[in-house]
Amino acid sequence: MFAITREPLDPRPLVDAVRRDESGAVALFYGVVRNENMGRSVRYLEYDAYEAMALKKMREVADEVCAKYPLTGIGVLHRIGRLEIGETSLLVAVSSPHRKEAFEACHEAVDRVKQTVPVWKKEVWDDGSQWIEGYVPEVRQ
Amino acid sequence: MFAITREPLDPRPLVDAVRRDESGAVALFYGVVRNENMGRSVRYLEYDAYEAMALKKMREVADEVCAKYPLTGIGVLHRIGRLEIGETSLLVAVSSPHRKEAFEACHEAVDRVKQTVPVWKKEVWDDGSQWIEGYVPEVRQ
Amino acid sequence: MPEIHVRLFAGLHDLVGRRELVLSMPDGATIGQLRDRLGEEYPIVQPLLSTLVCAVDEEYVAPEHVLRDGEDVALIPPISGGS
Amino acid sequence: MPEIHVRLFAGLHDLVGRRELVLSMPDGATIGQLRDRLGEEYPIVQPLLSTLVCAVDEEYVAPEHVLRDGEDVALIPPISGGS
Repeated sequence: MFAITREPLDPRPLVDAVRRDESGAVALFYGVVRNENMGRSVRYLEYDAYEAMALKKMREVADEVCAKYPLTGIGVLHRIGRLEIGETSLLVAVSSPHRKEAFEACHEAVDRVKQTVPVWKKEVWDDGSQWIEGYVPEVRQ
Repeated sequence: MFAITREPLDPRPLVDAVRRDESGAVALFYGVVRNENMGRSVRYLEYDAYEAMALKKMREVADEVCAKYPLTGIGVLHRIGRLEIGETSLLVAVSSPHRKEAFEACHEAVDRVKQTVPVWKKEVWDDGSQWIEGYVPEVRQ
Repeated sequence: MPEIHVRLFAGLHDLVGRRELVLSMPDGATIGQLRDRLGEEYPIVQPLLSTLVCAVDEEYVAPEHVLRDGEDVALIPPISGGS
Repeated sequence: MPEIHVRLFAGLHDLVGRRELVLSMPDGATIGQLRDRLGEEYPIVQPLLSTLVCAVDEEYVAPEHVLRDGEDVALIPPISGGS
């Protein structure tokens, strides 16, 4: 299950989608909006995305991670639009027969999502706002 | 939030309980009942616990992990009784400002739960059953 | 003679058929001796005794722990919680 | 002259005030030249150009990529998804 959506993210169908009867472990990551960044108080975040490419890159991350770890399932959901403090922007779920692979693969998938999926966030403060510059994506030669 | 219960585990109140406005990441682990172990097909599992001590040890694991990582919250739920394939036996949720600590602390908390919390599982197969012998808990001197 | 309240779980519970029992032990007896005594009274549990750890008042203790009257001892086979 | 369909996101979208635009580029022009051209037409985006990566048909490409007529180019400032 992969999606970019403006609606609140629901982990339940994602976990159901990645779990198989062979799964002994599911690792689920929530990226949530926190009230502070680099010492500045954040009012809310605004996410933008190149939706079609973001979906494609999410699937590529999943394929990469599945090729590296013995997984039974993986899924990624990203929310865009305006998100308030405490709301979930990203869900990454990974299932595997044993817990070690689930944790490692989930962590790696989240890292890769942040490095390659074209999504942007703008922090809005009381006295201004700024698009956050995170990773410059790598060009595969 | 810490509990031993015979009811199905619900991750939502657990995640709500561990998240703070300072949290940027929540790592949630599901231990789920899988259909196979050591090459044998499993019909269902039966969990037993020394409930009062299990709760105490779950809290100790949380204190340990909180002392080691900069977390904003942690919680552990364990289900006991009969569990079918695909049902969740264990939930461990950890929140922190950044994802790396959330993943590492959650993984470590799950490992420690399995090493110290007095819970036992019996595998039931088509032709018999067996209590699984996992970890011999360490005695602190 | 200290009377010890003993809790049984998992395989021990199945084999002995009881969740709890009370054993009278000699003065100065240790957890290790309690374990041996259980094996004498319930020979069927003998195979489980070598990997048994005990907990007193919800804390794991060494076999050298000396029992006191009324103490609450849980017999803890190797644990296997989680998934 | 190849006509290039250009997509703008995040800060670029805010500064240019448009989500998409079409630029006519000389034959044989590269992604790098498209980027320079954008800076000429919209000087306000100059500070963003040095860290800009481009994607053609939903794949990141190097500045040496030669544009073809009708190509779909997305201008990708440093990404910051997740949390």
